[in-house]
Amino acid sequence: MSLIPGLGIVRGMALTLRRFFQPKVTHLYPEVPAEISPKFRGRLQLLYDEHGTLKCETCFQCAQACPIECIDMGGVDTKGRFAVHWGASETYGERREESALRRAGRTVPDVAYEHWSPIDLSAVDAILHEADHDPRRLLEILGATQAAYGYLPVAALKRISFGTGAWYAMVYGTATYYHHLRFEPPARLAGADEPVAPTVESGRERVEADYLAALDQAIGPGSKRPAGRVN
Amino acid sequence: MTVVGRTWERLTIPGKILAVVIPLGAVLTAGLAILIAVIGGAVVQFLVDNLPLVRFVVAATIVLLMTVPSAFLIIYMEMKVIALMNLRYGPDRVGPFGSALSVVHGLKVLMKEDFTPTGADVPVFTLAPVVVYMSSVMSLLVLPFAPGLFGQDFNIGLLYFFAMGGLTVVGLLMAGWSSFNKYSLLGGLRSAAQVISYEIPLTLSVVGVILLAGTMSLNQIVLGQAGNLFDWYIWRQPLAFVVFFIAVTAEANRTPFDLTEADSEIVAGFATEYSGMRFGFFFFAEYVNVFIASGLTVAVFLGGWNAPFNWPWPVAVGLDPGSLGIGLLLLLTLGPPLAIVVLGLPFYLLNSRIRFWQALIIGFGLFNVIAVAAVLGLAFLSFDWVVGLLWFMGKTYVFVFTFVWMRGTLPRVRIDQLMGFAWKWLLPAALLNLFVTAFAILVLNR
Amino acid sequence: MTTRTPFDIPAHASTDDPRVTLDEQLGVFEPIPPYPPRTEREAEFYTLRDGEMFLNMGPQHPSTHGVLRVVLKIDGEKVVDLDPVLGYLHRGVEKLCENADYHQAICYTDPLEYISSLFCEWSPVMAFEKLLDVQVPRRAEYIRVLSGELNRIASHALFIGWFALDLGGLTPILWSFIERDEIVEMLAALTGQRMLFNYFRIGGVNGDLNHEFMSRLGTWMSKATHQINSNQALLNENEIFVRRARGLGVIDTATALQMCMTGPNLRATGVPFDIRRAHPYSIYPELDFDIPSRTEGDCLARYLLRMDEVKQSLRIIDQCLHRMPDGPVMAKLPRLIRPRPGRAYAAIEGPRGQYATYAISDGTDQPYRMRIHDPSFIHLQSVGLLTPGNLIADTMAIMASLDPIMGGVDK
Amino acid sequence: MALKPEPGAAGNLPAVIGEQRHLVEPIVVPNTLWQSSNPVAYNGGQASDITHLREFEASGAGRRDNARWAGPLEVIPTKADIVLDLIRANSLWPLLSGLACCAIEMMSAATSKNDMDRWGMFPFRASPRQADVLIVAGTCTTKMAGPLVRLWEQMPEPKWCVAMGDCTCSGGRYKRSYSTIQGIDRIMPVDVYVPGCPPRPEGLIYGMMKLQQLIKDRRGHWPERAIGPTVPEDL
Repeated sequence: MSLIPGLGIVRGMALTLRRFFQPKVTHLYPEVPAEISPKFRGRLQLLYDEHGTLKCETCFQCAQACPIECIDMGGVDTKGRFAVHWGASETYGERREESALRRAGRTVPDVAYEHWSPIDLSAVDAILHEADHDPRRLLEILGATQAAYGYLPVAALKRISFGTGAWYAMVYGTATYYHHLRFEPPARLAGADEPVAPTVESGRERVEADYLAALDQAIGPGSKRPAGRVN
Repeated sequence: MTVVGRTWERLTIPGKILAVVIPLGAVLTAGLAILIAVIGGAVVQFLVDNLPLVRFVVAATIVLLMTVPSAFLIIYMEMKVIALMNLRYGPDRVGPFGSALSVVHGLKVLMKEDFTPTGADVPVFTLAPVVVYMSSVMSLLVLPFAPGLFGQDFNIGLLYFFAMGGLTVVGLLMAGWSSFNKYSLLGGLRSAAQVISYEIPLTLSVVGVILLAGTMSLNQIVLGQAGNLFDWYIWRQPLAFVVFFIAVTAEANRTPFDLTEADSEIVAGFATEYSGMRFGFFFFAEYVNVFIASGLTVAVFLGGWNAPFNWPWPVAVGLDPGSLGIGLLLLLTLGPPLAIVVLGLPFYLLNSRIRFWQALIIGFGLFNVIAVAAVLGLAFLSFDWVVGLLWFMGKTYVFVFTFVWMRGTLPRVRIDQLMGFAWKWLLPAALLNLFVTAFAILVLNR
Repeated sequence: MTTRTPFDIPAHASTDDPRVTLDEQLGVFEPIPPYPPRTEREAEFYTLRDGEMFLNMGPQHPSTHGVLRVVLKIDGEKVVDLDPVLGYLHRGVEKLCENADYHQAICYTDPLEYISSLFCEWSPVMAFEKLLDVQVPRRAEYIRVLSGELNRIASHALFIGWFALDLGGLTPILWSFIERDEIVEMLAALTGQRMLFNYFRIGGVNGDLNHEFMSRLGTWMSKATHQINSNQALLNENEIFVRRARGLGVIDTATALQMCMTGPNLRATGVPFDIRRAHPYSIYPELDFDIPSRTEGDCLARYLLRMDEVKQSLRIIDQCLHRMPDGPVMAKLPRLIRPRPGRAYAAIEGPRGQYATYAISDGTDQPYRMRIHDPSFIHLQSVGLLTPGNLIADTMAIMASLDPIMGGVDK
Repeated sequence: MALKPEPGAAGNLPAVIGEQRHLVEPIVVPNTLWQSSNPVAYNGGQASDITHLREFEASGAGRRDNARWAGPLEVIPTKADIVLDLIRANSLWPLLSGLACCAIEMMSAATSKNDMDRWGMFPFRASPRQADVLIVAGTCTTKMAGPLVRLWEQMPEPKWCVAMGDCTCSGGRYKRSYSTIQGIDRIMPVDVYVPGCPPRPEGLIYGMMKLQQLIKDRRGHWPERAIGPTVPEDL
């Protein structure tokens, strides 16, 4: 504070008047886009590979590691209910086309999958119907499924996940947690030949067998074949 | 069905409208003519006899209408000036340079829901903004804008002014009391304390001027300052000017004395519970008060409408349009088209991308600008009230800018500092000024 | 079955609801709790003497710095007594941290004192490093100090603006926000976020210095001193400001120490106590800077002291830039952190004072208990000591000068 | 096969909500996965989509003057509303209310660097009676929910609400906390969501510009506000 009363006020007013004529600092936002540094953490993005397919494998690890649960994987269950776990699905709505379901870690209603499924799933459907597709009775459903098949086939787990709206990870996790539930048929574990589960020989498997036979004929049996499924 | 009914049925909708409107109009016109013939003379005679009354009604209407655009202008000015002092651009979207934004704010406030709280004292709550606004408008009535351009020339003009200014506090107190809100109550009481304290130095500070001028009529005070820059009362009453300016800032509830609506202390002061247009009245009244405070400072201390120097080259326009005779008619009919073509031709010739009709439009615009400028220039030279109004408005808006500038710079004082300043500093200073002035007059006039 | 909706609860009823009659409203209006007083203090506070009334300030009030509710007992304009009601921003951070693993916990503590987030990360990170016994690389320490001091300046800039705003000045907050935005954009180039940086990691920092940050910092440093001094000229010499702040809310040394005050608020009373010097951590012992202190202990001293701290922070930044060593910015750590069972305490000097974390590990990947010591909470307690006898306007000034952040107070 | 949902089953929602969503239709998220052991503790065991405001709206007790002309005069403002909405959209006074971290960024959006005044959004009114927009900036805790709803109800029509930040949109990083509201659309209607933790000031300005667009698009039908979130059709 100066000796002359009012001098500080006059100085301040001179300062504001100087600022009145100085160049302004305002960033003209909508016309001039904001300068965002390359490291800025903005919106989460899913990455695609060069063929245009998603690189995400829906392993749920990011969703589980994220402390603030901003990564969401959700979907719509068979009864048309919104299976809301957490995240933004409430605010953004959910899509249920094939790619979205796959991204959400849900089983995809795929016709081709039916041919590959060697298991008759009507027993699972009946169990689900009895349990009212209720995910809270998951343990009961899994127990009944094991009782029906002798073990828990992966296809049945996927059907349970789809039917109840619970995550496949949750179903799988529950099944691995309890010791009385198993994924391998007990007969196979014991070294028996016959699989217990009833199988249906699908058309596609037959085609594949034919193809393999033709391949054997052409290049000789026992030769090196690429591992994995033949397309 | 009668003949009239059948004819009516056949008429189209415009026909029906015409069939109603034309006879109705005829009857009304005839009635009006008869009315004017019978009592028109008496009415005109009455108006002629009571010319001051007519003048008062007209002046009051004009002043009331004038407050709205001037408030809009000051609001825009405040937004823009403070923004520029804050190193930002301020409004720039609505209208050119955002100039329509204050109008948009005002219209929006008009359309908001008008809300009365459940516990409020409804009549008082409703009347408070009206009282505040009307007191501002009524004090504007005696402000001399230019020679011959004022609402009323009271011989107690200044006294009337301060009385009306004191009425504002009644409105604010009404608003504060009736809102049923403690913040409003605090704001209302603060404004009562503040305005009443500052009335005294405000009134005392102009007593010196009254002594010098020998009158309380604002018009006469301004006339007494005629001449050049050094005839203004600010040179003879510098201390009074300082006291007056500070007190008038407090009277208008402006920063640094805006305690009544201190955002950071009592939410919005007396206006906390007001919404919609009732709040708009308070909002407008504040800016009308800024205009009034500036105008009064200019009128009392800065010479009012008087120019700061005499124009050294007096220009006399001896143009008498009547002397042209038939030539005037020719000038009025042929002049504008010719001027439009002449003004538009250069654009047509010099730029090949401009079509002829576009050039004509440009010429028309230019002609209008030139014609308006010519008329205004003629008025400027011919009538001294135009000059006076320009000087008055120029000086007033310099003070409005100062108020806004202070708002952009200064923090708020505390209520005890505010009162202490009024009673310990301003009042003795005003009294000192009064005694010195009286003594000087006594000595010099002897 | 009778349905009981939240709307039927009278305390929630809006005064705009026509179903609410005036009698009920009058009960709503006075902030007297509906239950009988539980303590002597409560009974004394809620008894009105002649001429007194309650003024309920907050939780939404322009100058309570967030969502603090203060019930003022006033006699005219004079504050007789005061009762702060906290918890409007209680987010349960400590409990959330106990259910998150060590990396995730940093994310929860980040928004506590949201205008100085880096310090809210620094203290838990230091505590976890003590639990794990990790040696942080020197370059990481230098980067931590550099970014931390930048954040300190940004926080103090906001303090200046708020203090002036609570005293009624419009312009200073806009000018100080210009400086704050510059710093924050700079830190966004370094850390990836503007406010809640989440930059410090256990064993280092997330990402090295980059070109954009350095160029922005260089541009800013060249004009920072001039700009800050110029901004302060508006307030420091202003008679109205000085007269309002001087001699207001004086707290003496003994009381300040009794109230456990730290940071600028303690230093303004004449105790040059700074954790950076008293209990040195990081690389502060190597750096050359002063601990400013003032003896008045009033609002003006707290304000001016923070101005001095800004200058010291600029000095530290300058030294960091000149002495920045090469090397890695992260220590080698396992992906899953499981510290040995034990406990650790780490205190740092934040812009508001001692910001400390006490973490207990039980050997799992989640902290067994985390306790956060926040200076804002400590300093807010002294409002009750300072305000009675002052005016309503002074309450705001005192509260602003103590600079509490409600995120840190309520946690 | 039970792969497809049976149409018309009780309590079912339309399978694809995107098709039937009106501009102001709320998304209702019934809680079918979880139930409390004590039904009285949570809203009397009612379905969870009945919110405080929806019940209030249905009761008709909260009906207020919507500032429009009624009766035959209604024709006039219907046309005039286009102009009036232009005016409303260009004069949005926010309420000076910040809850937590996002409030700082809200202030930053209003100050010199990102100047919200350019759109006429600057005079932050301290009193809710004079505000047009409630920018809910920051974590809303259960203790703050009551005062916040009360603030919203004190604002006169026409009024709008902008949820700023992840905490107000959905709970954000404090979603798991016992003391926070997981998205303020559970307690009050929201017009625009601005996600981000916190969103950049430009984000808030963009949200406010979207709000201007929304006001103009609604063509004077702002009183017919739905309770709950509103989602644009093209999302």
